Amino acid sequence: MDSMQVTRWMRECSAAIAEQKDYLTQLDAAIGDADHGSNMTRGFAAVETKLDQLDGGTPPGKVLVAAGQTLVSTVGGASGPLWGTALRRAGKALGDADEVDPAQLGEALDAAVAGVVELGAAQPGDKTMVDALQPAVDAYRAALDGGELADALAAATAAAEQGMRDTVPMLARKGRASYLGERSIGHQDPGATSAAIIMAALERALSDRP
Amino acid sequence: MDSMQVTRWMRECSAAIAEQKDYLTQLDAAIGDADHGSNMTRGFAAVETKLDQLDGGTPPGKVLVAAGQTLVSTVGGASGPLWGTALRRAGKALGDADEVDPAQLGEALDAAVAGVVELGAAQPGDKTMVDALQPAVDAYRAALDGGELADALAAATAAAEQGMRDTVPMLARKGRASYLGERSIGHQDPGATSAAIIMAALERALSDRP
Amino acid sequence: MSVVAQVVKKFINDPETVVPEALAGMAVAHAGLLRVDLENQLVLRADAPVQGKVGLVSGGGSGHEPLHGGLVGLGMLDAACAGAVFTSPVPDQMAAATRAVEGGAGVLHIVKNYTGDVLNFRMAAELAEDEGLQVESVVIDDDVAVQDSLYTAGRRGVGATVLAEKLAGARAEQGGSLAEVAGIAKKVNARTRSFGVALTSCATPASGTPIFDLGPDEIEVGVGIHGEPGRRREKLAPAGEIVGMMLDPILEDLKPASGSSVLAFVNGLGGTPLLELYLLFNEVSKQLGEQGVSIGRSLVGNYITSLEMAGASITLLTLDDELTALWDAPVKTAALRWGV
Amino acid sequence: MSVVAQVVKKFINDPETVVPEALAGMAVAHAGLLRVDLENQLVLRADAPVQGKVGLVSGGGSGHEPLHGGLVGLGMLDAACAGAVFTSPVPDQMAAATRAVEGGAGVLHIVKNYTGDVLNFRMAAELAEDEGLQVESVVIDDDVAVQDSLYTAGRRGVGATVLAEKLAGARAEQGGSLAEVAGIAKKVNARTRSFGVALTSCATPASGTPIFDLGPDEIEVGVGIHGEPGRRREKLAPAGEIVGMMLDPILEDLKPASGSSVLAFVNGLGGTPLLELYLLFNEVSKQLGEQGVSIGRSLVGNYITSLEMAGASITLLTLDDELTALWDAPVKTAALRWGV
Ligand SMILES: Nc1ncnc2c1ncn2[C@@H]1O[C@H](COP(=O)(O)OP(=O)(O)O)[C@@H](O)[C@H]1O
Ligand SMILES: Nc1ncnc2c1ncn2[C@@H]1O[C@H](COP(=O)(O)OP(=O)(O)O)[C@@H](O)[C@H]1O
Ligand SMILES: [Mg+2]
Ligand SMILES: [Mg+2]
Ligand SMILES: [Mg+2]
Ligand SMILES: [Mg+2]
Repeated sequence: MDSMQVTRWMRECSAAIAEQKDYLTQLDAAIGDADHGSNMTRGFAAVETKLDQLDGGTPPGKVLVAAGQTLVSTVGGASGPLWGTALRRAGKALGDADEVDPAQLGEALDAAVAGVVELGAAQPGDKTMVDALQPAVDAYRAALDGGELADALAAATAAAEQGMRDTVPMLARKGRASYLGERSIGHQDPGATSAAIIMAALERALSDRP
Repeated sequence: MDSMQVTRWMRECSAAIAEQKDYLTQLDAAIGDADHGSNMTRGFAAVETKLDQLDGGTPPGKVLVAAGQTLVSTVGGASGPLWGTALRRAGKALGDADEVDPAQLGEALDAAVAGVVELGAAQPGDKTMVDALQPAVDAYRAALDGGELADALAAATAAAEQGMRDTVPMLARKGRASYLGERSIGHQDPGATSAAIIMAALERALSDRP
Repeated sequence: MSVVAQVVKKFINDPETVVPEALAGMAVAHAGLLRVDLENQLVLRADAPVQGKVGLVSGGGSGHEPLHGGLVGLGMLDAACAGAVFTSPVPDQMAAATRAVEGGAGVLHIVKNYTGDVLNFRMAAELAEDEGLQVESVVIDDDVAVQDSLYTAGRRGVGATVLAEKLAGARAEQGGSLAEVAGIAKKVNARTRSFGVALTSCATPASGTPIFDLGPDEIEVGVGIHGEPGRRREKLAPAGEIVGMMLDPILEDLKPASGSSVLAFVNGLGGTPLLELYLLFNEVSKQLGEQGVSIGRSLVGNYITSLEMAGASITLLTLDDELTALWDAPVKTAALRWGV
Repeated sequence: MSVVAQVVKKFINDPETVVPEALAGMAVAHAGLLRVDLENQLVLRADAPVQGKVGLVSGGGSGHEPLHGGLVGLGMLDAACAGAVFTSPVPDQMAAATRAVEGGAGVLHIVKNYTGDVLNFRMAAELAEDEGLQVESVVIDDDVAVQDSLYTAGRRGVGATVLAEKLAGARAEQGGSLAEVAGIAKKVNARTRSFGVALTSCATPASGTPIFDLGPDEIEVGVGIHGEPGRRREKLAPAGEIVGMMLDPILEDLKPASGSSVLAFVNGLGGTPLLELYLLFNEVSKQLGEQGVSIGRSLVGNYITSLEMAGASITLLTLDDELTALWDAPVKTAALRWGV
C-alpha cells in the first residue's frame, strides 16, 4: 500500500459513508441518538479537506495519523475519539515507510483495533464497532498466511459484514445502546455498520482496478 | 311566572347547557379559546347548588339576582360577567313580586339585554350573544301584544335560534373572535348559541306541561 | 378550522384540579417567597400587604406560566389571580387579592385586554371601591397582529404585560404613588408592541385535543396566547424570514427613531426549545441593527406562554433613562430575579 | 422503534448553523455576563480567567439548553463547550476552554457520563496536561433508570449535572482548591439520583423527524436527554402514579434516612408547560412527605432539556449543611440567579 492507495482508501470511506449517511443515522435513531450518520460524514468530509492539503509524497502512516487527528477534532461523540484513535494507531504502526507490505498492513489493523479496545474498553459481544473490526482483522491475518492480499482483503470485508450482522441479536453493554438494556436486542449497531463500510472501502482502494 | 317556574327555568338551562357542553366548546375552539362549554356548565351547576339553598318562597326576581350573582362569581371569561349581569338586571326589574305577568317578564328580558349591551358595548351584527338575545326580546314583545304568553315564548325561541344562525356569516367585532378578523366569518358564535339554548329553556319552563 | 383528533398527553390527575394542584406545588417550591390562597386561587407575595407601598394585582386565565404567579415578589406583583386554563378569573378573586395587598397606598390592577379579563376586573374594582379601597386599572394592549379600533375588542395584551409588571412594580417598590405607578404601566404600554407566530397549536387539559390544526409546513401568523388561530396562515419559512414577518408590523406601528434603543424581548410560547429562541434573538438583533435600532436591554425565554404551543413572540419597548433604570432595579420573583 | 414520518417544525435557517447562530444570540442577549468564542463554540464568563480561582469547564451536545451555556457565570461555570445537537464537543474545544479559564488554580472538568463526552474530555485533559495545565475531571452519573455495572457504559449524567455545577461553582467562588472543588462535585454526584419520563419524542434539526414513535396513550419510562427511548414503555397514567414510577427507583437507590432533608428538582425536558411541572412538584412533595423525607431546597423548571420533548425528570439530592450553604451562595448566570 502506498501513499496514493491510502489516500484512495480515505476518499472511498468518505464517499461510501456520505452515501449511507441516512441509513447510519436511522440505525442510531433506533438504539442511540440519531447522529452517527452526520457525525461520520462530517468527519470524513474534513479528512478529505485535510488530504487536499497534504503533498502527494506523504507516507501512508503519516496520512493515516493526519486523518485520525482530523476525525478526533471534527466528529465528537463516541465515534470521533474511537475512529480517530484507530486511524492514528494504525498510522503510527506504519511509521514513515513509503511502501507498506500486506503483513505490515495487518499489524496496522491490529494496532487500530487494539487502540479502540484500549480507549473504549468494549469486549467482543458488547454490540459495538469492535464486533465488526476484530473478526475482520483476524480474518485478514488468517487469509494472508499462504494467501494473497486480495483474498485477505476480501476475507476481512466478509468477516466485518458478518460481524456487523451478528450485532443484531446482541444486548448492548457499551455506548448509548446500553441504556436500552433488553430493548437494544434486535437492532444492528451503527458503529459496526460503519466499520464494515470502512473495511469494504479498504478492499476497493487496494484492488488493482483503480 | 312564579318562584317555582323561574327555578325550573334555571334548572332547564343547566341541563340543556351541560348536554351541549362539548358542542359549545367546539364552536369556541373554531373562533375562540375552546372554553365556552365548560364555562357555562360550571356556572349553571353552581346556580343549581345555589337554588338548593334558597327557600321555596323566594320571589322570582330574587332568584334571578342570586343566579346572576352566582354566574359572575363562578364563570369568569367574558360570558360570566355578561350572563351574570343579564340575569341580575332581569331580577332587579322584577323586584320582589311573588307573581310576574307576561308584560313584566318582557320588561325583565329588556333589562337583561340592556345590561349586556351596557357592559359589553356590542352592537347588533358584532357576532355576539346580543345577536340572539335582541331579536328574541323584540319578538317576545311583538307577539305578546294581542297574543298569548305561549306564542310570545315560542316567537322568542324561534327568533333567538334565527339570530344564532345569522351570526355565521358575520365578521366578529367583539370578543376573542374579533382577533380572527375575516377568518371569523363562516362560524356560529358560541355565546349566541347559549343564548338560544337559554331562551328555549325559558319556553319549556313556562309551558303548562311541567 | 377542524379540531384534530390527536391527543396531547399531559401530567395531570384530573382536568378540574390542575390549577389548584399546580398552585399548591408553587407554594412548596417557593415557600418564603410566595404565599398561596388556595380558596381564592391567589399567589401572594409572602410579606403582603407591604405597608405604605402601592399594591400591584394582576391575573388571568392559567396556562401562561410563569405569568402571573411566577412574577409575584419584591419589585414586581403583590398578587396574581389564577383563573381556569385560558379563562379569566372572577371578580371575587380579584377583590380578595385587592384586599390582601392593600397597604394604605392604593392598588393597581394590571389587566390584559381580553373582554373577559376587562369585564371581571372592572366588576372587581367596583366591589373594592364599594369597600372604600382605592383602585386604579391599566389595560395592556400591545399585540399589533390585531387591528385596533373603537368598534372592536381592540388589541390583545401579550408581552408588554411582563414588562409593565416589572417596571411599574419597580416604581412601586421605590415608593411611587398610585398615580405614578399607574403612569409607568401606561407609559410602558404606550411604548411597547408585540407580534406572535405559532408552529403548533396547544390543548387545554379539559379538551385534551389541539385547538386548531396545522399542516406539516404551515405556521399561524399573528397568534395570541390562548391557542386561538392567528390572523393568517403562511408556509413555514427560514427563521430570518419569520422574524421579518414579526418585526415589520411591530416597527411600522412603533416607529422607533433610528438611533433609538429598545428592550428586545423574545418570548417562547411554551413548546419551543431555548436553542431556537436564542437563534430568533440573533435574527432580531441583526435585523434591528439594519434599521439603526440598538438593543439596550434583552429578555429571552418562556415568560408568557400558551401551554405547550410551539411558537414565539417578539416584543419591543422603546427605552428611556427612566424605564432603563426601572428595568435594572432589583426584582425577586420565581421567574425574574436580579439584584437581590 | 419505527421513525415517525411526521415533521417537527423549527425556527431555524440551516440545520448546520443552528448552534453557532444560537450562540451568537446568547452573546447579544447576555452581553456583560457572557463572552462567546464562536470559532471554538465556547460560552465564557465575561471576566474569565478569574485569577486565583479554580476554573470550571463543562459542555456536551447542544439541545439541552439552558445547560451548559446558560449556567456560565459568577458562582457556577467559567466555560461551556457546545457540540452539535446531541453530539459531544471535540477535545480541541475543551482544551481551548481549559486554557481560557485557567487562572492559576487549576481547572475542573464536569463531564456527563456518556461515552462520547467521557472520551472527548479525556483526550482534552491529556492535551491540556501536555501543555502543563492542571486538570481534574469529575464524571456525573445519577440516572437510576440505567443499571450501573463495571461491564457497561454505566449510568447517564442528567439532573445532578446542574446541581454539581452550582455547588462546585460556589465552592470555587469561595476560593476552594482544585481538590476541594472536585470533592464537592463528587460529593454531589454521590448524593444525587434522577429518573426521567417522556410523553413525546423530539427531533434534531438535522433529521427533523421524531427519534421514536409513541402511541396517544403511551409514555417512555426511564429516558435520558438525547431523545433516546427509555427502559420501557407504559400506559399514560395520572400524574401521581407517574411520580411514583419515578420516585420509587430513586428512593430505592438513594435510601435517604427518614427525617432527612433533600433538594427536590423537578426538571422539564423542554415541551412540558410549567403548569404541569408545578403539579408534578406538588406530587413529589406529597409523596416524599409520606416517606418522612422533607424538602429543604427546591428547583422547578426547564434546566437540562431534550429539545422540545414533552416530559420531566425528578432529581433528589440529600442535603447537609455544607451543600445547603453552597446552594444558597450567590449565583449570576443566564438561567440561575440569586443573591447578586
Ligand atoms: N465503548 C465503546 N467501544 C467501542 N465502540 C463504541 C463504544 N461506545 C460506542 N461505540 C460505538 O459508537 C457508535 C455510536 O457512535 P455515534 O452515534 O457517532 O456517537 P454517540 O453514541 O456519542 O452519539 C456505536 O454504534 C458503537 O459502535
Ligand atoms: N363585548 C361583548 N358583548 C357581548 N357578548 C360578548 C362580548 N364579548 C364576548 N361575548 C360573547 O361571549 C362569548 C364567549 O364566551 P366565553 O368563551 O365563555 O368567554 P371567553 O371569550 O372569555 O373565553 C362569545 O361567543 C360572545 O357571544
Ligand atoms: Mg449517536
Ligand atoms: Mg372562550
Ligand atoms: Mg376563555
Ligand atoms: Mg451523539
